[in-house]
Amino acid sequence: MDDTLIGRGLKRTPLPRFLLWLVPWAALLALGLYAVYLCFAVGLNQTNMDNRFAFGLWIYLDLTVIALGAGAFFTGFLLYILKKKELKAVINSAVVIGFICYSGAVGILMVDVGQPLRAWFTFWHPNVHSMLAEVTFCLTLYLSVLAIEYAPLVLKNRRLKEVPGLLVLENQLHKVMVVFAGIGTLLSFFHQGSLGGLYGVLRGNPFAFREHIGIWPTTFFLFILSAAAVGPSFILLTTWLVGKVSKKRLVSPEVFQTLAKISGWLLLVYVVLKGIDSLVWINSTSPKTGVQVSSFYAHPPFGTWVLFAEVVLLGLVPAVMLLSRRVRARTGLLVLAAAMACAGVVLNRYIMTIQTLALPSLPFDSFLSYSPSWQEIAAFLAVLGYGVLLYSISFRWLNLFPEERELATKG
Amino acid sequence: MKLPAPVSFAVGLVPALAAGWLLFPRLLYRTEAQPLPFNHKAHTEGGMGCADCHAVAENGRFAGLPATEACAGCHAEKGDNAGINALVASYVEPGREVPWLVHARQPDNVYFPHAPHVTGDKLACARCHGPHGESTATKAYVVNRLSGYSRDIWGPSIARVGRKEWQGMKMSDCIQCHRAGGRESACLDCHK
Amino acid sequence: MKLELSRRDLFLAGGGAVAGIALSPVPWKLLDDLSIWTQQPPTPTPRPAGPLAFRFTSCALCPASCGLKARCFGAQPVGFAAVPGHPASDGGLCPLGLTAHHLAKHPLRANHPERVSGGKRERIDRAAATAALSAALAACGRDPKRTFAVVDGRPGRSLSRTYRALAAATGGLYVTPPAAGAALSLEALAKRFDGGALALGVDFSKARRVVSFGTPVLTDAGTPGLLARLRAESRRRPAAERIEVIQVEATRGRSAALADRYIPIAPGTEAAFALGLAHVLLDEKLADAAFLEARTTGLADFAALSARFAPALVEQKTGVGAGVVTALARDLAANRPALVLGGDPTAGPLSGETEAAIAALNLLLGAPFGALPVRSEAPRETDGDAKLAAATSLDALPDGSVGFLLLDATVAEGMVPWARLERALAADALVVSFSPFRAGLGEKATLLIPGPAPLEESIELEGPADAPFATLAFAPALLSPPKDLALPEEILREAAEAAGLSLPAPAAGARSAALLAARRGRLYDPAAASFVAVGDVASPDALGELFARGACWVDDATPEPKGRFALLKDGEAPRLLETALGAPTALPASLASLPRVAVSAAPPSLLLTKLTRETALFSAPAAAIPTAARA
Amino acid sequence: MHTSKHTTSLPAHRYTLVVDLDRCTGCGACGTACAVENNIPPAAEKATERTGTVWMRVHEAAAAGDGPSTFVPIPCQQCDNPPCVDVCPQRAIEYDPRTGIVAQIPVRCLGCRYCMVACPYHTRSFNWWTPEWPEGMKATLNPDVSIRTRGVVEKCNFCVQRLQAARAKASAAGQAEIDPADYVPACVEACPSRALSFGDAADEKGEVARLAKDPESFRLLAGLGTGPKVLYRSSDPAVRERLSRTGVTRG
Amino acid sequence: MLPGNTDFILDPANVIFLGAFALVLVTALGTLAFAIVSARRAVARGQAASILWHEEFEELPASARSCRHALTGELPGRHCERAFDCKGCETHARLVADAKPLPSIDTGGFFVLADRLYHRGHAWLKQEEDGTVTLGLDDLATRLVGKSDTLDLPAVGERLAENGPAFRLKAGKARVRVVSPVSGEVVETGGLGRGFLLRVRPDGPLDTRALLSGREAAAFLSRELDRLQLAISGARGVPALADGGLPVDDLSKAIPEEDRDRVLGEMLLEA
Repeated sequence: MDDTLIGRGLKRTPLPRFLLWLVPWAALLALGLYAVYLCFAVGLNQTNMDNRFAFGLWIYLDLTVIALGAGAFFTGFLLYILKKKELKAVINSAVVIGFICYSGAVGILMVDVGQPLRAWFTFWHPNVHSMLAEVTFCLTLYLSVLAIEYAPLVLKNRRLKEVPGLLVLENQLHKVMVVFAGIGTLLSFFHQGSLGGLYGVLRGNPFAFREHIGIWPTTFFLFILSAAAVGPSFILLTTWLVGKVSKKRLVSPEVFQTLAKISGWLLLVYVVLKGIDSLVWINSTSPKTGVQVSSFYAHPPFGTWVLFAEVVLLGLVPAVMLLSRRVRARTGLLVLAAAMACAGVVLNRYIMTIQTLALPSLPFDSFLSYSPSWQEIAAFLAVLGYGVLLYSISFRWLNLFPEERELATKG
Repeated sequence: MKLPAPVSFAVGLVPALAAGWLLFPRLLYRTEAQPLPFNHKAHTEGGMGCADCHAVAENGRFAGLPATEACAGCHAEKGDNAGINALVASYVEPGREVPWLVHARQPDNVYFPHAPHVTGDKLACARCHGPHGESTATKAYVVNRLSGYSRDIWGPSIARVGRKEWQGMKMSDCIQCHRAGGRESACLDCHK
Repeated sequence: MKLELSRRDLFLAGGGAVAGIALSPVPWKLLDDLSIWTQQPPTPTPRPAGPLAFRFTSCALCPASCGLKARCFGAQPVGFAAVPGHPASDGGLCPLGLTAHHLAKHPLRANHPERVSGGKRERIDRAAATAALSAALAACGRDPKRTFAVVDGRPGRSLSRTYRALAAATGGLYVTPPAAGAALSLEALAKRFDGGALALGVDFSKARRVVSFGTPVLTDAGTPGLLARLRAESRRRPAAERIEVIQVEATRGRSAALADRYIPIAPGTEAAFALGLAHVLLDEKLADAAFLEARTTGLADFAALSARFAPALVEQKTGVGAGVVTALARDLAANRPALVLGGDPTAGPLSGETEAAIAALNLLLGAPFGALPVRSEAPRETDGDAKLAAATSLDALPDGSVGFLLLDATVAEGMVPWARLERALAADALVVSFSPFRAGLGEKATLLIPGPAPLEESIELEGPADAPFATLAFAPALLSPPKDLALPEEILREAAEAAGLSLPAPAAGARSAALLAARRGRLYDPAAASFVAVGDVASPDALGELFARGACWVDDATPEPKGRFALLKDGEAPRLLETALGAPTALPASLASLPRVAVSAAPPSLLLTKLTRETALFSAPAAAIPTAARA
Repeated sequence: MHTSKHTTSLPAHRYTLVVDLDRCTGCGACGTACAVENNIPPAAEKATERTGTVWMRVHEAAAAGDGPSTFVPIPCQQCDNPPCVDVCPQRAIEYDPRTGIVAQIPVRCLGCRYCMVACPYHTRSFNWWTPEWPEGMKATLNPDVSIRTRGVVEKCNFCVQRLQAARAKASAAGQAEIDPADYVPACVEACPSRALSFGDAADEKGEVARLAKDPESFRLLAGLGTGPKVLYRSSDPAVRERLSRTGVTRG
Repeated sequence: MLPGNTDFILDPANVIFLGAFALVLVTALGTLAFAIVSARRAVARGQAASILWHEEFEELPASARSCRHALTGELPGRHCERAFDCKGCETHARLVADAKPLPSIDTGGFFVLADRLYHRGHAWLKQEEDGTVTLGLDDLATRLVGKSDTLDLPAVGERLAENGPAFRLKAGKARVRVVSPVSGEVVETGGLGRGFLLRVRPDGPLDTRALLSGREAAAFLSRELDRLQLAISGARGVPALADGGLPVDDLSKAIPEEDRDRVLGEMLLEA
């Protein structure tokens, strides 16, 4: 029925089956939108956040998806700036995933703030010293850039490209894509960093506060690096997953190798720097404020194992795995390593968001707990539903994997 | 015949400009009637000054509009003036306050102390309120439908051009004067 | 010529329209106005109801009778501050008082008489309410088994006189709530005096050790913040002048948490603990020998009794270590003046035996006439030749005997438990409350005839019974009551007249006259922050003016009377022994978590949910029961 | 167009609150007076200790065992080096270089709550509910303080409306400086045990300046270098040691 | 933020931060505007067809992009780099033999007619005496499309661009366009039964250097047969053409329905 929308030579499941696949995700999205409606109409009392846990699941989600969505800018950077041609096979998918992650994050952020109608005040009265202002500026701009990067994919849809103007526009956009890749890299560099800086600048919180290099805390750089490191891993993971779900070969194995190697090296560098940063923090930054780092890990279940898990188990181990040729040779292990790398960043963002807030600061404070309300979880899942919907539609009607057709013909 | 491009463009431009400049202000504002007519001039000619009704108290607080009690000091009984009769009948006798619509009304979060301006800096009332005291009738209260504040806050011209010194009571007007006088202020100097 | 319109023209015109709108005021004016719109508060801040003025009055919500400095715009009070130097409260004020101006508009406020039948509230008019009252009054006169009883929380007012007259006319009872908490333990001590009627107060400023058996001395008892302030001030003086508070209590409430020493004790074993202290004091000859010699009787009998309470036995009974008992007794003896108080008004009275043990301890420590000074009552008008019923206690009400119970608006459930009143009611009894609230005892009434809310009536407030001096604070009304509100005084007189009862005329200004006539004490003018001697007040009018300004009368010191205290009354020893050797009792349930709510007749302002709901401080105190009590 | 407002020197006035912990009984009068003065609404039905709007919160700092507790009233600490000002993305928080007051401007706030995360004293409240008063109670609201909407962050501004009124009064009397007696926050006025005192620490001869130098005075979380202008005092060295510590050794 | 904003502070931090963002914003918008303007300009200049063709050509599999001189064996396995535009091709200029028309050739059952010039997109062109040219589908494509197809021919007066779409056709699920070998204006539309599909008046003098004829065309067709075989065999589970056997009249029947679109697209050079 929608054959004329599906790229030539691409095998896609029949439309009814596709629509059936969309139903659960659309249901998630609908439930989430209802939760969002509640938050707008009744207020943020619908969440389980409170004055002490002022950030919750949503900010955690934002930090996480933006880190994972870093694949978009980093692949673009590798492809257009560093001319890693083989990554052409995944750039389209990376852009779509990036767009989903960023638009989802911005959407959730708009629900998360108490007065969304005043959100534009940030642009009109910016406090340039605030990491959050930097995040807001970079995020909105970068989301626009992602939309521009998304546009050629849409314009190249089989049906749309029959309109001469659109195809020409696609062609012209493609020609200037290097500029957008550059802008995207610059913006991503700053907002990934600023998201890290968000916590690193918290002078009042010795658990989060880090030494500054120039005007930026070390978390600024660590976030950039960790995002760049797991971006390719996440692309690898999603490409593999899409391949599994659609039962297709989408990219040639060399692409996975390239992604894994890049991810592995960056992760290794990140782990080393994170290690150094942690040592400085443990021995100098935190003690200077009068707090021994051990006190941060005195509240079960947040023991020192968290630090170990983050840096070694889900940092160093996947880095070494990704760099090992023998691991890379086996898809199962390769995917496991990529998943571990992603999990490492997910854990890092969790610690930065949740443990930072849970820890006591005043001498008579207690360690706090927080569990999100169904509304928060539903809104969270709505982003997932939205992502799967948009990705599924894109996968069906747009040519996300240029190599797919050739690989299919090869049999 | 094909229309030349500038003509086509103008076909859109001109009505849009007209709508924006002429129709929009009409839609944006609505006019409300004051509860009573009031003749400032008749009062000031009788030798009264602004401060006789709009005084700054010893504790620095501005009294704003006089209470009905103050009006009743002179207008306790009906006479031959319809306005005064309405005042006496509707407000003085039942002991109600007159719900004047105040052109200078500012948003809730604005704190404007008259004392530093009037007593401290000796600014004339007319500096901000204009030649209000010479009016012989109450000015129609034109209110912004969206913000809910008088058009006088913005000023008569929608473009805010060609305004007289006293026209406009937006924060930018306050700041303009403060900066000119080298009086830097913190937010909470003028907000509450 | 045919005009050809192409898509291009449409685009151009559209572009022109966009450009036109962009060049018009629409975008930025809309943005500006909408941004103001997004900043509008949901509730507009009220405009001042008039010029700013400060007025003084006193808080009638609890017996502390604190001075209030009200910040008013026109007639509308918007906030209160404490009045430093006020003789009754000296800057004391609690959250209840700080929110007293909310109560007149409390959601539970009733403005019209309401009849309750079958759980349903039905608004009735004033005539119907008066008719119901007069019918009930008449019925009480006819049927001797259905008595009329009136409970008055603040005796001594003009309305109290009407109550007493009504009780006398119907052969009913005029009931006043019993002393509670520390006042009760003082009363128990005073009753042991053989030199005539005696009233004792507490002067914390003269004490160096305060032992409290469950009395929330640092928080909710007496004048807010007084002891805490005195204690803190003493901490910066030499060690020998410091005040320390020892809280002996089964639960660790806020007062216990604040005490210098908190001694957890098995509930109901206070008497054993007090006798243990007495044992050590006598055994080690630490008691105030001079005071015992000059001012007490029965020392030998008491010594024989207390000798049985060696610290080891006390430890067994109370769960408090023997060493702790000995050390505390020595500490008290070494740091006199020391005083002992007992009882929490919110947790029911202590047993008479416990009060006896506490009284004996005070005597051993020589507390009376020092830290427990003699005080007089504030002058009251004389009864004259009017027929007025005398005040009786609750115990005078036999079960099932009351056909018409009248509850004054000042009676708090914490003073007179509803369960006790309910027991006294006959079948189909009429319960009338003058409370302005559908809350507390007002909620129990079958006929609610709401009177003025707090701050709506001018009232004279006698200070708490445990203050060192008598005070009489004047509380001029800050608010005007609703226009058609039926005043209890008026409605009662109408009903009495309808029932054919004759009441003496109201004695207007009698209290002022009595005050002037007594020529005792001084009057504090809060606006001027100065005192004027009563003798210097020229006329009742001048006094009235002071009243209107929220003045407060304070008594002079009362001379020490002659007489002796009985350490043991006749036949008391066996009962005391039995109680002290008895088993621990169950933990008393605390009535309220919010300070003073239990002793206030009005419901707390909704704003106090800030404390009860939005802070963790005012939840019920955690039980800290010693091991011995659990077994 | 003008140049930076940021200054490195200390402000001309340094309004400072001194809390004598020896005196505090945790009665809640300060917080109640604060709520009355600052038009803070009654608690919403489902509000809790952690979701309520409380500008002046009293914490109980328990000692080990049955030792006496200390009750610690904590309003905004009005830091001289506030960790919150720089994190706000749209300048809804401002440090007034003339008074040292850290001002929260709720109408500018978008409710991102980053400042709440940044503040180690937990003195901010987010309006999780729409502020609501029963109809009759609205007349008792303070006309000098504007009401905040749902979804914004608010906190103690040291009753700055009283400073404004004091300034206006001084202006009316032709004076340049306010009478210190005219500027006393509501909590200070209400405290029954006079645990709170308030004044200008820049006034070297003033009581507050003297207390600030007193060895019994300390600051909460002094190790963080935030420079609070709320000082705490205790005659008990153990309390001082316990409360001036940064961080919790064991939860 | 802007000077109109009352609380704007002119300090280095603001200048750097806002300046940087303004720069990035201007760059992004400028680039976007540039892309849109150049796209508009290209469309106005009639370059759309060429751009489309070049984009499609880039995406063609290597086998479809071989140089005409590789088809004839003159050059070993060379791929065309000019999107079959031989006019400016140096290699072509060097190698081009005499363009004398050869008689019609039967190559494996397909006829290469002497009076036609063949485009690599399987359209033929015939020069008519009145200066117009007629266009049609070559033998292979005709059989590939089969009988039951629908043609979507441009209207008279529409313009065709060399290598731009000449017309579209549908065959079952397949939907494919045929590339025009010439630029010009459509003057008459034909039909399947009329010997031609379009009659076009070329723009300016006809340049047929990019078109094949004679032996070249025969070599092209036989090479296309190989490609077809490959394309069909690529489809899973489909029997290939009988090895070496003559092509059937209606080749379309040999292609499974679900592969028709792909195979047709591949053969008619539409990506």
